Amino acid sequence: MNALAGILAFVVQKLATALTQLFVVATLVFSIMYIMPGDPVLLLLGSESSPSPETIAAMRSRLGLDQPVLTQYVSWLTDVVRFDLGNSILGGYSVGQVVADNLPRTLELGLAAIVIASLIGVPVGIAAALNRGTLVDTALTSMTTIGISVPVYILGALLIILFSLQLGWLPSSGYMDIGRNAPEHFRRLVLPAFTLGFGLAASIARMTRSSMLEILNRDFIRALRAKGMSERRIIWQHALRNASIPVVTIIGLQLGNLMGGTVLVEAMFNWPGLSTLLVDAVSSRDYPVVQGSVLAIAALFIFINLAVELIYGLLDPRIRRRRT
Amino acid sequence: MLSVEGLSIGFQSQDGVVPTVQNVSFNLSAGEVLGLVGESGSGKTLTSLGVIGLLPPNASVTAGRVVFEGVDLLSLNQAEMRKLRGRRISMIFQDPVASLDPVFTCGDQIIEAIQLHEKIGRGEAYRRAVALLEREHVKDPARVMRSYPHELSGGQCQRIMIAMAVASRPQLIIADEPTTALDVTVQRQVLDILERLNEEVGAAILLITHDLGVVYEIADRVIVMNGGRLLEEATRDEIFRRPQHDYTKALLDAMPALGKRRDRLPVIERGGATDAPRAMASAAPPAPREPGPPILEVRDLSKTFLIKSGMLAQTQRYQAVDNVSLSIARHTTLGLVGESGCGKTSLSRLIMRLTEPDSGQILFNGTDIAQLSERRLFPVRRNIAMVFQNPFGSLNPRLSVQEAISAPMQIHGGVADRPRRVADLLDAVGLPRNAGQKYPHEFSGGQRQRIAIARALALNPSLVICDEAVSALDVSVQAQVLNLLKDLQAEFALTYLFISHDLSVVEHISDTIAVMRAGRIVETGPADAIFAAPQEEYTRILLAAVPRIGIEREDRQERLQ
Amino acid sequence: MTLFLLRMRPAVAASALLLAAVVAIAIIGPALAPYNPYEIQHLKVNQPSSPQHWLGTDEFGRDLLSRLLIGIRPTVMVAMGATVIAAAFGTFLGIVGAYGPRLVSFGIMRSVDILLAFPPILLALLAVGFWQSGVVSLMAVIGVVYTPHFARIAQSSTLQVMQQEYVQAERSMGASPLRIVFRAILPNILSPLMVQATLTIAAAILLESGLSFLGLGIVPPEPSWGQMIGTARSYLSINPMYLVWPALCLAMTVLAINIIGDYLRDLLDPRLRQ
Amino acid sequence: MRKLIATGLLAAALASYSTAGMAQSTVYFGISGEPTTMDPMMQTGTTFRTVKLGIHRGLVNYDVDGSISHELAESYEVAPDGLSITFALRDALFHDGSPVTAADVKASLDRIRDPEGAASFRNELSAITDIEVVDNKTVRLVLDQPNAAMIHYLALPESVIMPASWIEAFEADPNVAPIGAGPFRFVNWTRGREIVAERFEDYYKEGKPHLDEVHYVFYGDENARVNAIRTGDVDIIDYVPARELEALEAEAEIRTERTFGPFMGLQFNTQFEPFSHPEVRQAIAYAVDRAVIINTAFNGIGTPIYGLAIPEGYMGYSEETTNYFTHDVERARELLAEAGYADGFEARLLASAQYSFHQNTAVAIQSELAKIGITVTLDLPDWANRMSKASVADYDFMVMGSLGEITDPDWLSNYYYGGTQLVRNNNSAYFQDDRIDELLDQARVSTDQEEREALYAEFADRALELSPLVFYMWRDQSYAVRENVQGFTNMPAFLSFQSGFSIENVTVE
Repeated sequence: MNALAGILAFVVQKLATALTQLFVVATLVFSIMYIMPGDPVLLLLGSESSPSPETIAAMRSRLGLDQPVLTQYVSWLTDVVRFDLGNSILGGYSVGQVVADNLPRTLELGLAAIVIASLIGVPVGIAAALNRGTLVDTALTSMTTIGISVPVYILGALLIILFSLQLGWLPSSGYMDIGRNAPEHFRRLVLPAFTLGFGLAASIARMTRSSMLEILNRDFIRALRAKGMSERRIIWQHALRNASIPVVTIIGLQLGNLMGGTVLVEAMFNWPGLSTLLVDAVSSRDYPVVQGSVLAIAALFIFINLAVELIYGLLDPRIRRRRT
Repeated sequence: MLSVEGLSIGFQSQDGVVPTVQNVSFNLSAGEVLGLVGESGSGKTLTSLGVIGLLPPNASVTAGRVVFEGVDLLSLNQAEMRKLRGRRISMIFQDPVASLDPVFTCGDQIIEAIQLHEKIGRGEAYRRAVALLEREHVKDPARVMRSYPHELSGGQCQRIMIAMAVASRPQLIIADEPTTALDVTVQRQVLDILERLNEEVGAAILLITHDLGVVYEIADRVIVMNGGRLLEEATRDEIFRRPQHDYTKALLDAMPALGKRRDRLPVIERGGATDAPRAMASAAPPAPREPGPPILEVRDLSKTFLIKSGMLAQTQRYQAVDNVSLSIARHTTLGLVGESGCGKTSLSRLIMRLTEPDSGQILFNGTDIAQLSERRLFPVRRNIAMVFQNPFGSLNPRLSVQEAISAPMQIHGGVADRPRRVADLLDAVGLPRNAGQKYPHEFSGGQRQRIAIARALALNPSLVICDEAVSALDVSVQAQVLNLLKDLQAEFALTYLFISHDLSVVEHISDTIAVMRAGRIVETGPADAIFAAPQEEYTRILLAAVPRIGIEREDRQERLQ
Repeated sequence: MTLFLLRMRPAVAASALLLAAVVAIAIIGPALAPYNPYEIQHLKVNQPSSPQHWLGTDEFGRDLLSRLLIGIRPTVMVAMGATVIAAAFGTFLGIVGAYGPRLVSFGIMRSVDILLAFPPILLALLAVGFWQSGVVSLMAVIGVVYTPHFARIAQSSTLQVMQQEYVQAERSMGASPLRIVFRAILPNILSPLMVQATLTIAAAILLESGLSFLGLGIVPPEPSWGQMIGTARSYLSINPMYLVWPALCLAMTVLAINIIGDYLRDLLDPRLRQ
Repeated sequence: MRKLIATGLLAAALASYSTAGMAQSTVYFGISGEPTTMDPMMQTGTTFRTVKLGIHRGLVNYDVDGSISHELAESYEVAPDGLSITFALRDALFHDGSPVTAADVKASLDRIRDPEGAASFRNELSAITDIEVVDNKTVRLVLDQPNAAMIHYLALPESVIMPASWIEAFEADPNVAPIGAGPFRFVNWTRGREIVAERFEDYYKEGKPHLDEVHYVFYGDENARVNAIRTGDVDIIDYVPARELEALEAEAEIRTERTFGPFMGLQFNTQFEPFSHPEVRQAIAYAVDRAVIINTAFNGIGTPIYGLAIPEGYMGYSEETTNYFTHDVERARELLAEAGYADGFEARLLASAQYSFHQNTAVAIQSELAKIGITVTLDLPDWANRMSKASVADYDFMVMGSLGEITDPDWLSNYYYGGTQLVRNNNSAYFQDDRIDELLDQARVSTDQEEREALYAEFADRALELSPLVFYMWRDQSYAVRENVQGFTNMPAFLSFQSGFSIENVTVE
């Protein structure tokens, strides 16, 4: 009962923090339109013909840009709370709808990358830790150092050349709806997810190695040995669970880089995700879309971080009741 | 039953194998309690790890045999050894909280330990675990089983460790400093449990400790180790009545013991030790100065901390210091004793104004400094100095000793020839003058504490607050530092507020005593009076819990009651 | 551990050498360049390695070796400059966040949390995407982007150091906050900051190259490695080595920094030192 | 046996996954970006035009050979005085099943003419003073003066006809699905990914279209686009980078459809002191070696221009003026000296980093102009900022990469005409020459071919003499097509950007 209340309080507290963060982010996002140079109205009007001042004023009022900033802010925020992110200046389409379409695809890419990274990184890290100081360790550790040093776009280019252009095993780009053709959906996921996950795999492997080494030096491991527990059980049941706490943290910390990586990976593999949307919107100055997608990415990021912290709390009972 | 023959253990290093334990032999028969005594670095823990086969990877047995029930353990492979561990030989470690896996509940860990060696169901194992805890008089075993290690106290964790160790009725229990991390009253309880288990289960116990008092309490026989060698082996009575080896004698002498106040503690001489001649046992104590009027008076001092376990959790009030009043006469020492969490450190921080008090007065030389602004407080600070517990933590690792000692002079100014003053101070605390150019990590714990003392004395303060200043030190080093403190008190006309959990030490150094519990002073008075005839129940319990050489526990309790 | 370090030592030495060379070339690079790196030779575009042009030429017929050599400078300047900016501001904010008045530190650390909620490249992309890019603005933007990382580390290290008794000792002596910050705190939080700095240099190089790759980095005709890679990707079918050289230089440099970072981490880790 | 069948099925299944097309006749068209709107009257770039020409048709359109093709109009007649055009509509249906009527035509074209509106060709279509619905299938456009170019403007993808009811719906909600009378019916638009259109069974051309489905897939990154056609992820791509042409042609399964359409050149801000002198602008025309631009920014693929950017066969083209300039650094220096800039000057060149050929052209020009003492600094924002800056004349001179919208020579008006608005995207800022304006006005209203020829010849001389715009080269505008796809035509010269029209002819094997 007490434990349950503790967990609940922990979750509520984290949730409150996340929501506060989101609110501030939303405010920052709103101000993007005012901070950034380049007049959206001119962009909207001026491709071939050159707009008259009256036309510009008319467009301004149509977009609500002639209102006082505070009024605009309040109405924008009210809309956001109701999940209404407004309409694209250029296309007129609902930003919320488009973000809702693109978000799952970025999320899928990111999650696939994390899964791949964990599947590679954790075993490699454990293997290096258990073979500490041997040639195996040196080889694996060197590989992970190389892994975190190779830029995403170089890796992506290499993978496309090898697996798409030379071997022809996997498609180089694009997205397929899972409902339309599930196997093709996953075939198209492989390369971008691997490209995105590779650096993370290296980070996870490094973190797993060092935290395994640290845990294996802890007193309770010796106590477990003194109980007569087998090494295998010590490692898989006790050491790994303890070591996973900093590893989960590193995954959380690396999410920023991972989400950042999607900007490059989505462009390279023509993956129709949020980053693609954002990059396009930035270059076309479609402010509502920029605001909407930045907000969505930040929200995604904040809530994944929240999830990480909650997992962290589950893994480590000490966190739940830490005194502040 | 256990016979260790000529055991030698060495550490692998770049320069080859460094022998650390050399040619240690001893026997242990069934049901016997053998105390293995030594200071840090004596090789006692390594010896025990060698027995159970859990040496760190860079250490290895270089010679000898460990025969357990007729089998040489060193000849067994890992799998065979594993079958013995936990079932026939189990081990209890110094730090019970760190020795439990933090992410599993205690219940899971006990059950796991039971199931490791016996093929029984989880329900059965659970009942067995609860039974074990009940036998140790653990209150509310079901709740303890549900708890994670960090939610329990050190004493409770140690009981869980013991429950696991005795779960499969081992023939031998190796207990490595099982009570060192615990408060004295808890230590009492744990020792009781060990003793009773020894009787009930019939297991032999190899008790490794630096604390002669603990050994005296429960050991049948004692072996003494120093520098990796076994120096002496004898029955308990023999070793305490007629110690043969000089080291043993010195060790016994150097230990402040309740009821045996001496002006100075003899120190242990070691070959090539850098400790200075001043601290030699033979040096004559300077005459103590006459007590004067109170230099420090604390009146009704209170401090409440607000603790919030979560954003929405209820804020809890924690009364760390509750209406405390005390007074220290000039040139005397007030000993403040209490168990961990009693508020004694909070009190010292309040007096130093490192924490802001809620209410009350702190009269220093008659001036209330409790509410002074930091600016107004500044000139007062040069007259109050502090020596902290942890000799490794209280010196900034990035500053040389010279810089560290001159820090107060830099802050307050007023000393013309700082290098000279530093040299004088180094002399005073018995450190070589070239120590000034070195950095703290180049010194041992005792030496660092001397540096900290030198720093405290830099501006000729009138009051020095020593917060557990000798608690982290070995017995012999502790003796040196205590002597030094006494000498300096006489030489520089110092007044001490001496805070410690160790009653023997406090008794040794103090003129007056204040006993603290749960934020309050429960009893205060002259040291002799309090130790001879404690008025309060708590003081009595505290005193009864301290192991005392030469007095059997039962006698002690009777006498106090 | 000693054994491990011994084994690492050649790699560390090689990395240090490489980095020294990189910095040296950043300073004197133009003097080493065999050709004018801006000189267009339209009849010699996209050539493979030859005795005249050791690494071949780019799409303007410019000598690749010369461009690689001068391309170090903006790369190094952006990375180092950004790291210095991030380290200075971040450390300041972090120490204030740990040591300063409650309300100020709360404000700072919440802001840091929020900035950390944005992926670095996203922030940089927004900033550089809307404004003009160039060495100075990249430096500033990347510096700002990594400031919260330093602030976080400086804050947690400061909190840790403040628990230490030597800080209490300083306070009990009546040391001023400035003295405590500069004598007691700063020297003792330097190690984690150094490690973070190496990581940030590596990350800044990758970020700069990523932005240049997206066409938002260094302005042509100035070369930077990331920009060369971004361009070279388009010429893969014509001149694959165009991609290989700058990619190799970039990856090797980042690798060397990471190796040094690992080494520093091991060296400065107090647990390993004792 | 069962195992064998299973293996066979598996193999078949795998084989089908590895090709992009699931349905028998689906074409995946990789286009270089995502349309920003579905409002047909907006000219937002080639990608939208490609999609538009799959879904919509106008009264007339440019056919694959460049001629004016009668689409929704079965025929049209220009009144003898040139002051009206009457269209007779054919029996065509919109995708919602309603017939194409004169009211729909009026509604569509009125919307473009709306002075309050933002239609890209509002100015051009404002020459229509009234639209009369004669009967259900006949519509008459009334002009203020004769206008030879009008039929061309009506052939643009921006002048397509939508149902009047749809226009109303669209004004209320810009997200309604587009409805046209073209060969393919809009199915859906997945933002960031693709627009799907399916065959319109009731298309008015018998037997067309041939495909069941067209997927317009957005590939903003040109390397990804080229990779996609290599691996067969898509069947057609637009904007093939010049550097990839050779390699793509070498592939057995891919062919390229090439044409020289757009031109590259410079626009000048004539309020920037040095560029107010025609001599300086001419000097810049002389100074730049066209081969440098072609070889570096366009990988050797392109045709130099030494005169005006009028394609051969277009009105205004003449042999004499094609080689008005040469690459002559000495002459350039002389001209600079004449204008008083013997020691050169400093100037800011606006281009965009978003399109590598724009950026590379700027780099090449920078290097060439350095040789006559002009120090050029580059301003390379992304395309949106570049457009912003262009629209407020925030540049000294600017890289131009463009083409004529129509095949009638009146396209030149947009580039050279002065008038009331002197800062436009396609002219040299603040350039105004009365003679040129006169010539362009006269030529527009003239219906006499010979008279027009003479007027445009005189215009050409004047335009070269003043050189408000300097042209350097025709650039290649190519599509790449998988060999199993037939019938796609890259339409010639200026019409290349309207090649999406030919999707109605495409078949797939």
